[in-house]
Amino acid sequence: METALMVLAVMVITGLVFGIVLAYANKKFAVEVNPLIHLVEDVLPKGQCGACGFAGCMAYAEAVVLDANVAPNLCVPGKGPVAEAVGKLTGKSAPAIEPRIAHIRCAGSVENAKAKYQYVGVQDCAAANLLQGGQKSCQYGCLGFGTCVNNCPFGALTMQPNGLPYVDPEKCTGCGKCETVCPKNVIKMLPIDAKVSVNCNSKDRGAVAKKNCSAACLGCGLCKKNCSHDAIIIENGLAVVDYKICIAECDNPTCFAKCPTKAIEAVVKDRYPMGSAANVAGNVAM
Amino acid sequence: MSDGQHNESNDSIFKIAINLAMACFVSGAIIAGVNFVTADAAAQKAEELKNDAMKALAQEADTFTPVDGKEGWFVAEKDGQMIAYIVPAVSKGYGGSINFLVAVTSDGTVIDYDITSHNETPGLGDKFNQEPFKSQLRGKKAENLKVVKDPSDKEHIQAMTGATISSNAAAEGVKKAVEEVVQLMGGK
Amino acid sequence: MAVNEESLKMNLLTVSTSPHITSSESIPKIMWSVNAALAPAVIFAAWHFGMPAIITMLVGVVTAVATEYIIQVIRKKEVTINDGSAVLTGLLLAMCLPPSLPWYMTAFGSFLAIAVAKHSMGGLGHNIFNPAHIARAAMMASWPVAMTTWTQMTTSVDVVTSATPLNILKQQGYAKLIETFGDASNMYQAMFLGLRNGSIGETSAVLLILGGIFLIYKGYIKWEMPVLMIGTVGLLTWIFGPSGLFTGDPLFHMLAGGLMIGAFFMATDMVTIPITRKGKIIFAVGAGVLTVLIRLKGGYPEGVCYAILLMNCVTPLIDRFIVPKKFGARR
Amino acid sequence: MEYLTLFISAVIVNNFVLTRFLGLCVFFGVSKNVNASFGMGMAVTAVMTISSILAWLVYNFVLLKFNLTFLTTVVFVLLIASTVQLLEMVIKKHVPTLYNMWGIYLMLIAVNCVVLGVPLLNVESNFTFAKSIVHAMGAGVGFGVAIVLMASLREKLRLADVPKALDGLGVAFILAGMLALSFLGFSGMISL
Amino acid sequence: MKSFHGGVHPNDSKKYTAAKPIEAAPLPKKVIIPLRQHIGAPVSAIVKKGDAVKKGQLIARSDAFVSGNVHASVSGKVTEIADYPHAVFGTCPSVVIESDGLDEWAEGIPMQRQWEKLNSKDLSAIIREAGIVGMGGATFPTHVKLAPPPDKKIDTFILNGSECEPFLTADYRSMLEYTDRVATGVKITMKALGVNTGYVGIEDNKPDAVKALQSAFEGTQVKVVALPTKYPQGAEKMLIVMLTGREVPSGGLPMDVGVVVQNVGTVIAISDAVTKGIPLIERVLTVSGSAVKEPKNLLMRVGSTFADALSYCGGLNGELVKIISGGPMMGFAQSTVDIPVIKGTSGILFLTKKDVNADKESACIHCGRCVEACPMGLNPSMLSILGERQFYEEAKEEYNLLDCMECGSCVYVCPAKRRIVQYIRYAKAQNAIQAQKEQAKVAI
Amino acid sequence: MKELWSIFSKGILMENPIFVLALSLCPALAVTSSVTNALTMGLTVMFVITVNNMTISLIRNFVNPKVRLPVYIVSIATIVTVAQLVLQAYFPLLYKALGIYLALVVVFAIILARAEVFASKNNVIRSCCDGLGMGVGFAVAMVIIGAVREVFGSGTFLGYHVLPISYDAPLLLILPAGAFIVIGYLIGGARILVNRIEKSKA
Repeated sequence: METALMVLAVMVITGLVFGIVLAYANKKFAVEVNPLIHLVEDVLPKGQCGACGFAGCMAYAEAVVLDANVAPNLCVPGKGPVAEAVGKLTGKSAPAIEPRIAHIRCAGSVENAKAKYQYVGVQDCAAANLLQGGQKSCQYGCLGFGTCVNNCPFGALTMQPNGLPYVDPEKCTGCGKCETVCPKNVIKMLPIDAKVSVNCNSKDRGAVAKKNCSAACLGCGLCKKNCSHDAIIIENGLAVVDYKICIAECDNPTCFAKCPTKAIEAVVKDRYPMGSAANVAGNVAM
Repeated sequence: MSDGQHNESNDSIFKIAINLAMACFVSGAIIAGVNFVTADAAAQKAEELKNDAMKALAQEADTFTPVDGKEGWFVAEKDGQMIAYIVPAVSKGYGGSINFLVAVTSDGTVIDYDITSHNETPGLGDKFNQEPFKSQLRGKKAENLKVVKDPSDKEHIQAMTGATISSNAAAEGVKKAVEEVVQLMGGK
Repeated sequence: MAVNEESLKMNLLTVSTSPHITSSESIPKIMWSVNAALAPAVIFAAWHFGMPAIITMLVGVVTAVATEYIIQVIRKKEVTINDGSAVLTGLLLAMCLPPSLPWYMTAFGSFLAIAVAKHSMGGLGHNIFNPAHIARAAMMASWPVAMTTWTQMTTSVDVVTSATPLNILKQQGYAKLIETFGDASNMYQAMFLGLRNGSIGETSAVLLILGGIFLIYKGYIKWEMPVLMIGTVGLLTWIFGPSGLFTGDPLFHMLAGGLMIGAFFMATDMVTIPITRKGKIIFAVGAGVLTVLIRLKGGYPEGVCYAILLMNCVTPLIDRFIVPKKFGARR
Repeated sequence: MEYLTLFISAVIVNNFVLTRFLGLCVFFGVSKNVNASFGMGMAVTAVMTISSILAWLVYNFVLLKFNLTFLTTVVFVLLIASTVQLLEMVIKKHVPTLYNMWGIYLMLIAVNCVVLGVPLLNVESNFTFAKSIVHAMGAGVGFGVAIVLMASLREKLRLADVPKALDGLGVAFILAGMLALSFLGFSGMISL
Repeated sequence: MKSFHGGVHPNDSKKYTAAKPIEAAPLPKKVIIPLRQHIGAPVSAIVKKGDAVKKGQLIARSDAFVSGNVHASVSGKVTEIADYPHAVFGTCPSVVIESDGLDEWAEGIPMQRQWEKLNSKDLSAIIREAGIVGMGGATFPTHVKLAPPPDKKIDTFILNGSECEPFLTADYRSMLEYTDRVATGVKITMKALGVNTGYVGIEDNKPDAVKALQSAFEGTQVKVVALPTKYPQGAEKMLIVMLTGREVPSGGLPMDVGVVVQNVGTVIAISDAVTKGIPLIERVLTVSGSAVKEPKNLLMRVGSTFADALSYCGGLNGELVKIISGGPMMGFAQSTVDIPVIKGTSGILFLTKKDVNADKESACIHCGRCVEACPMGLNPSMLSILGERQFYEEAKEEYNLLDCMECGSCVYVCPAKRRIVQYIRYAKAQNAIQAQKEQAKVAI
Repeated sequence: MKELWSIFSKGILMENPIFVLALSLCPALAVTSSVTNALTMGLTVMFVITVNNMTISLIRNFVNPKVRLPVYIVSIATIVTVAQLVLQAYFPLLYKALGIYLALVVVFAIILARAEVFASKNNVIRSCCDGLGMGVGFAVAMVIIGAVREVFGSGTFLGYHVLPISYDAPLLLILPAGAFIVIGYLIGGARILVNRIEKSKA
């Protein structure tokens, strides 16, 4: 019995002492911080496991609030719900409000587009682009080394044997990372319910474009003539679709029917057959 | 982990402290309760274990009585007849200290020993707690507790292959125990 | 125009970044040269230890190459078993093992070297530790008895003994060591020529040195590394001798154990050592110091393997702090 | 001399991370870059020393005296967690430079195996007060050495072509294994 | 002589053309004159399609100080102003002139001028007018180098006669055959700069050039020095440190240590411009490589194409895999022969498979050869790995990415055949894009 | 019911505390040289995490946020101490084998993390399921590691020989270094498995 009493005494005293000290210290040594940090920290699991790569939950909370480059989903033990909550608090969640999907604006496959030279070197579009704008005669087309594929955070892109990337609509989140890494600006984000798409990026004059690639947009304007809603304009020898009009007004697009090079096409969900998924840049000979 | 200022509660320091103290109180109560239940059982188990260990060393004995003034020492008796001293000993091995419990007869002969804790390389150095090394030490006296590397020498202890340091440490630990017993007997 | 422009148009020209010419050095060339440099010691070992050593070396090499092949196929990487690096790893490992080690242990070690130490890190060029030494350390931990059991040699030399010189030194002392060989000069001679017991490839100092000189001549290793590592061992063992300062036997320590093969072939494995010349020097001296520390103070009789592994750990830090002096940095 | 061997033993020969597996969460969590690791090592050393001192005092003057050793776990963990929390607040307020150097790592070790483990081991081995301190410092420095080495290795591996399944944690473990294998070279160097 | 750190010893392959005297190439039928033949502000054409032009007539200029005038290199008619392939920039707006075969000089050219009487300002103006740029390949406008900002005190002039690139012998032949013009050019330049100390640095594998210039500069304050043969001996920074012991600071220019360096071709052009009033419309270049039948040193008009050079040299011999504008270490590979010669084209190489490296790249094995070869004291191994893994910022911040001058020594020695220079260029480009983005952010 | 099952089951593989979350690694290495020890440790942790989750869930509304962490720790420590006392009294040999690591259960990140992440926001039954799931996941992981190390490192399973006596076991697996390497590969394996499952779901 005596032991039991001693236990209780020791425990209560310990509790009281630490309670008072902590509560006091909390007031005395308070340091002003961004209240948002505390809100975020509150959401975090406080396992202090360091799995996020920061020194504990507080450090991560600070980083995610103050540094725009720190992702909200780094907390490993917290997983989904915590990531969501942190994202909400910091306003970092939003993976695009308007649903969109990456679109490869080039049909210059190995067969279609002419090569200018044989490239030997680092297998990366941006690196190849530094050598006279890449190995293709067309200065605007996809180089096919898969820089976008390698940089897609969601594995939504694969390189097809024909040297063009394939976008998996299931996986693409429309984050736009590929858009930023493509040195040729071939990739653009397309509204998810777009009806037609222009699969060319060439700003060359028609004759030149045609010489370089059999699938190029020649800027001939046939599609423009065939669009009954004035949703297409020709800009720098390239057809440009105004998707606001196109999606809202057109039910039965016919603009692409007359295109001589099939540079403008109706968007079909599985437009590209999934080729062998091997990372083949077919037009590249090492 | 401290939730800081955003949560401008007006709780007084005392109130917070009481909160923690309450938790501690409950905790203390539970632990005390469990301890109350298990303490006796634990003590009993510990006693049993110790006796078992000693029994393994001096198998014929039936009672073990502590020796006054010698901490950890026991006298193993059978029908009131002393057959051995159970002596704790320590020596330094390859990976740190090695603790022994050695049963020694009053004339300084090793009956058996057990290594209670060690940090030797598993599978190599820790063979000293197993046969055949163990039986080499049984029945030896202090002067024979010496490690040699000559296979023909049966008087002394043969080192374990690849673990000379551990062999030495074992022999030395047991020897220490024997010498202490001899000293005690001689002192009488 | 006289230029046959048509033919030009047919074959696309190659375009790449400058420079457009390179030297004829290549990784396979380096690796096979190192293998070649080991050849004398390998042949000597086959004669000195006989069949068991030959089997061990074969098992080591074959397992290493097979493992590399299988992993590269699984990982869908280009198969590079022809570049000689897997052969080298297998061979170096075998040379650090006792001659009559059971074959499955050798195979295990060789597998471990390639699969764990090399390919888990990403393959050639990415490994942090010397694969052969990682395997040896792992085997030492796994089968300590087998790894320290030495058999009789086939060559009938008077000084035949079943323990390595370092083992005798560690367990029975220097006097016994001399006694084993007859006298000191006999001992030096035997050890220099390799007529002693030990791991398969470590015994013949003279042949290893020859191989090393070949590599230095070819420019594949820096002379500073072996010289400084061996020199450091010699200096320190002389200073911290058994009976007070400056009473040691540096020559013995320089010739004993795996120091020669370690200094010439392991500590110079370019993948796992610092990249700058200064860094390499630090590495070599550090490895020497650690070798002596383990030999004189540690539990193992030989420390070259661990010394090199420990320096491998420190290599990234050395590379971090020892950087080349930038041109025009005085600003 | 005795203290020195105890210290060296705790740093190298019986390294807490590599042979006793204490503090692994932090060891793997924060060893992604060298600078952070260095801060972490310092923080652990400091906290471990302080908490060992306090724990020794509490254990010997309270728990042992009243025969309450079964409360060790509860009291120690509470003691350490609160001390660390207090320490963090004080440093943050009064020595912000120090806080930026390693204070930020304090919270990470408030609840950590190695920080609790060392005081417990001290108690278990019946170390004297001075020995406890030396042991704790050695353990901290050993932790620091291990984590800095680990971080430098991982920084190098970041640039390597590690198999996808092993990338990150998997290969970090394998690295730790090889590090431990290398440290085996020190075994038997010091026997206590 | 104590050498600079690093460097390599490639097979110099100069045997093809070293003994061949300079020949003037026949008048081309058509010239394509790019409007970007220099570093700096672009120039714009002042002629239009259909205009008749004379040889040496100014056809494009700019008001910007850092730019280079462009002159017609043949007499004839402007047929087109459009984008054409360019050896360095891929494509570039160019003036196409169809030769009338008369090769008539524009009015007032050539003339006789007593340069000794001109002051430094006049000299500089004449050089600017003549459109002279660095002819070693860098194509930095020469008059800018001759007019350093007032806070930079220039005390030394260096003539770069090293020509360390394999295959190239144009400077070597020029020094032997145009010794007087070289000497005059050096003297003019030194006067324009107002300096008295001059050096000529020539690699010791060209002893006759050393001898020729030594006698030409006898009794002047210009020292002709034979330097150890080692690539990249001809890099400005290496040359300066070898001759004067001064190290150009990181990120700095030779003028930061009081030195101006000029190429052999450039001083010849200066001499011609100042003494005869002839603008820069032709240059000496080496046509070589094992894929060309008769390698030669040619005097070619700016704007003639590589195809012209090839046909004059007897056409192809063996399978051509690579055309390089410049030397094999730092030159640019071309995808066609329809590339015009520009002011900076020091050589045209036609290479077969056995000349070029097309080996497969593998992972870096940290052998450290590149570190030892790097004349700039960098860690190319790390730079290439960081480039490969896309850590551009780290490469810039911690591994001095921007100090790399892309001499290619590291790639030359690399046993893993890593394309280090490409990684470095790539990383530099990415950093530049990043910097642009950041600037844009600030602007907003 | 289905929801409870999903709460329970996620801890076993998809959020396995050791292989996937990589929390509480110390015991995974230290006490897994034999299956018996691993199992004991696994069960202890399972017990502690479940009871603690329930406790926290019960008291979550009474705790002042400023002392939340200390209170949680006290709760865990109490439960661990109880476990210690019980093991000490009835299974002293196991108690000795687990040694200091038993006391260290207090600071296992997974326990505190589950308390903070889950129990402090959910009711008792859900918390209990979560704790059980995590606990089972932990125990299973421990047993797997223990099995690999024991079977290949000493040729036995739960002390019985499963491989022929002549099997020359590499001691490496029993040593710390081997433990690290084994877990490294197991983590890799788990990652492949998790990815496969996620893929098949998608």
